[in-house]
Amino acid sequence: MAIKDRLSGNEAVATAMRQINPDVMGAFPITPSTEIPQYFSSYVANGLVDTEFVAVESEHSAMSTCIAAEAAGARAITATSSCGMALMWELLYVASSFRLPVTMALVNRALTGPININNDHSDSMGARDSGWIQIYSETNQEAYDNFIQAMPIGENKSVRLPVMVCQDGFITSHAVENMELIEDEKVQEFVGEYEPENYLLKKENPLAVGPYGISAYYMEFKKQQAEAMKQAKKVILEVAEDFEKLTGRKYGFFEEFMMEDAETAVVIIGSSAGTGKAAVDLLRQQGKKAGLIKIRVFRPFPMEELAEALAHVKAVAVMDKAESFSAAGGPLFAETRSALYDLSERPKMINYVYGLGGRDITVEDFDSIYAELSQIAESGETGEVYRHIGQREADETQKAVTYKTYQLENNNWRWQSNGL
Amino acid sequence: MKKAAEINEHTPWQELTPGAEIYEPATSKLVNTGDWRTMTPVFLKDKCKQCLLCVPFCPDSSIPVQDGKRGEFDFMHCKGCGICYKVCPFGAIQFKREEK
Amino acid sequence: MAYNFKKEMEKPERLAGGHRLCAGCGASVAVRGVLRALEPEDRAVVTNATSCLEVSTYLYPYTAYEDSYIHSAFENAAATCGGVETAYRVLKKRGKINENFKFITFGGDGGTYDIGLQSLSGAMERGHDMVYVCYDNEAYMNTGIQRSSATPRFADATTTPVGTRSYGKVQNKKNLTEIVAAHHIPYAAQTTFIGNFKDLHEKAHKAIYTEGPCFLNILSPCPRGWRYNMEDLAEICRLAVDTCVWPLYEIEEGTWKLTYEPKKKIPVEEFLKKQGRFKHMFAKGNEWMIEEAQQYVDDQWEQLLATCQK
Amino acid sequence: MEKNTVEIRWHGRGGQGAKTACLLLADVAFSSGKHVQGFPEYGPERMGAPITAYNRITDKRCTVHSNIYTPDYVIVVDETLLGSVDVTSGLKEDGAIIVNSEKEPAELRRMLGGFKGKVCSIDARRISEETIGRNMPNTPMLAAAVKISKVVEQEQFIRDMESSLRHKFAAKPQVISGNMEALKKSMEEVKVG
Repeated sequence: MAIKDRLSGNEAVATAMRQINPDVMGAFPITPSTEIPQYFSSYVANGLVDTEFVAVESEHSAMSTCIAAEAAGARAITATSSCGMALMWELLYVASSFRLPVTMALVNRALTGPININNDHSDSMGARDSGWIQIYSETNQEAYDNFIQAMPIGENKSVRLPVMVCQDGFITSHAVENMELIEDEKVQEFVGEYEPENYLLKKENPLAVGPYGISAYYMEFKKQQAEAMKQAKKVILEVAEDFEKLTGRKYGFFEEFMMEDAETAVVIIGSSAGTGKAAVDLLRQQGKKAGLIKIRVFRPFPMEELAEALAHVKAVAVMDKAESFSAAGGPLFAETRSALYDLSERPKMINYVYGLGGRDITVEDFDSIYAELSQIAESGETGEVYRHIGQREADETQKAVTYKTYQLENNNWRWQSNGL
Repeated sequence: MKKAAEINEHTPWQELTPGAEIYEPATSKLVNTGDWRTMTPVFLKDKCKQCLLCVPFCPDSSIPVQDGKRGEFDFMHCKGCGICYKVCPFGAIQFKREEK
Repeated sequence: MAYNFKKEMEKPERLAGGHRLCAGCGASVAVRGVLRALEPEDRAVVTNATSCLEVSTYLYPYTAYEDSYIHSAFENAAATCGGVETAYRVLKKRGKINENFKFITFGGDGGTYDIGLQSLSGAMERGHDMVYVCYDNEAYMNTGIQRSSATPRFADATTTPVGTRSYGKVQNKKNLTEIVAAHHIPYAAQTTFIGNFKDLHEKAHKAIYTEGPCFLNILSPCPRGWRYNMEDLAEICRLAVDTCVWPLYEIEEGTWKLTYEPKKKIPVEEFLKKQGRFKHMFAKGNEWMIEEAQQYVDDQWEQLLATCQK
Repeated sequence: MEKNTVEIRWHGRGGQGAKTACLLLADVAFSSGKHVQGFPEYGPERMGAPITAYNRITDKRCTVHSNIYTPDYVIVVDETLLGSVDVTSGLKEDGAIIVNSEKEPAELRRMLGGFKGKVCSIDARRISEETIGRNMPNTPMLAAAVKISKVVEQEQFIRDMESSLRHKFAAKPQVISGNMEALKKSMEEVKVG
């Protein structure tokens, strides 16, 4: 029997961690993921887990600890956000190239410049090429479910890659929502034991990890990693299938919402997908054929599957909650558009960069986006491809989309009412 | 999985150890660093008093000790630095130009 | 246990030949010396900061270590060692392993005095049961002899080159052993290669077999960076010690103790003149450099004597 | 948005417990079988700075993850905010505002710049001091919110609170009774104008 509860996203992930009872957690506090190691420390302090919690002096050392512990034969986890993950950067590559399935709870937050603690995806999107499997969550439930699936995916012998399970800072991490928890013993059974073939503390033979790899070998190791990422696609679906058997909750590379006959669609990642779905519901009530695809797995990127899902759509808006400063669009847009290249008939596509540094996006904003898509579908004219939504403009009438002004006004009000 | 001795610059990616791990001890013994030498130490057994002072100073672990006595240099690994010849108090090690 | 030199020399090697360190390198001498202090029945996991030592002792597929080994980055060797040690504790607690392991890290002065200092401090403060060994060769040798905070004043390094307006490095060497000792760890010591390695061996043995975080700082000359004849390793070390440029001491549970006092303290220039990196100090008109170097060593030595007599 | 969605906005100052009250309301609504969201809005707020928190309470799961701009109810935990924050911004006319104040609703209405919906006042400070023994406006504000918004059935709310307090403060029975009294008193005393 599933356990009904209401937890914040951070608490949900910490609960999954408690149920898994990993060997080692190395973590350093950073908003908004700080609560995760805090909750976990209290589990340690009260004997609910017998994990060794290492309160390191930096995120760099947090990831170093996890890599070392995992190489030593232990299951290691961490949690971080934003600049914390940026400080781990070089070790992200180390973990994946060493083929060590470290599991990270990433609570997405904007990167500094200026410092900002709120949500966007610039941290994980920047790390998209670091060789980690990236799974994103819309809700607290998904953050919990994804974390429980992470280890069976990453530790699979044909994969052996680290996994980051992402959720949106504050929007889900600090928001209480209804959830269904799985019983502790069922989680443990699902996740299983970590049994690497070789590890530093193995009795039978020593292990040497982390060599200097000359050019004669380096390329081969990268090819191995690339193949492991391909294997991960298969394993992600297998694990999702097992998870569905356990919970009834279905997961794939992405969720298709009202896509069957959709003429316009939004492709999006994370919590805003829920807001987008609410907009789709309203549009459907008005008889408009709107749909939405929420990307769950960004690494490996489900290219063929996504192309197939979008093939019949007339106009697509890809929503990026991260800038990549390519002067041509965000990272999700680049990959989605590339995925569609081989289709004989391609939908018209535009890109919206939205929600940076916690800028809110509402149902009404999605309404405007779908209206814009309908126009593009009808006229066949895409207009400006690379767009931003939600920022103030000197001349609001010049915007590609009539952005609901009330939100700007209300944002102004929000700043005042939050002592900002 | 392949052993280090079987791995070389022709090994395809499918056969390399995953994550560049090596599961055996001290595989560097396979490497011939002896051919780096331009100068070579010569062990004069008769002059040696078996004080063993040369042993810990060898950067290449190339002075084997057995039953309290040092043996001939491990010329597969000795790089010919000459430290041993300098620390020997009894002139039992000569340092000569390598003849190839 | 008294130091039985012959017996120690008979122990099986834990660092194999065939590594790619330079001929005459001090780093491998340090590693051999430390690993020799392990009891044969104990196993070890060796951690390494990115360094000359690392790129030379585990060049795929050739590891020079008999024991397990991990290197992951430059500035995180202490955290990495702490991570392995943590895994050991938890796997032991959970009954997954039974063997005894010791945890030893090697970092150069770059990875220890400079970029890895935070990680070192963190690991020492957290109290992992490990030994951090700095093989100090007084510059970033792996990247080509750039100055570090361990480089002594006046040394000619590639980022403190001697020139018409430069006399080499401006700053004195950082006293890392003292900084580490300020973490109030159970054991910290300085040593180098002299005589029959008794000093190094005993310190390494204490460090390995004292519970908690321990630290060894080993002066490990680099013939290329210091520009001396590579066969002169022993002499260079002897001079460093007898000039009191590199005093040998230990701090055990807060008690400072000199482990070697030169019978006759010899002038610093004896140490300097053997090395090309100090050559400019002997040019006409630069006598003040030698005087100041001597003055600095004298001051440091006096301070150390006072600390040890307390 | 689902028709039976109730959206609530809380105004308070850092450290006063508006966030806690918001999460408590989510708790009690959850206990009564509702789908809930309770989320504070985060900036680098410190003690004393104005803060906002939100609740969405629905029968079916609400997927919207944006802030709330047109709430059904606004709850002001600190009366002094009325001067500095436009607390009725976006508040629906058929909704209500509940203010922690000893003032009469009519007097509060004059301070609210033309808001036409219900104005309620509750002297949470006095009630908490009388029942719990110190100024803890949370509990009375929560009770007033439940009474006015009817997001939870009152009797059940009282029962749920009692059991949750019993669970939380098993070792401190006096805390339980004080809080329970505060709840009841608040429900009786909240003034609607």
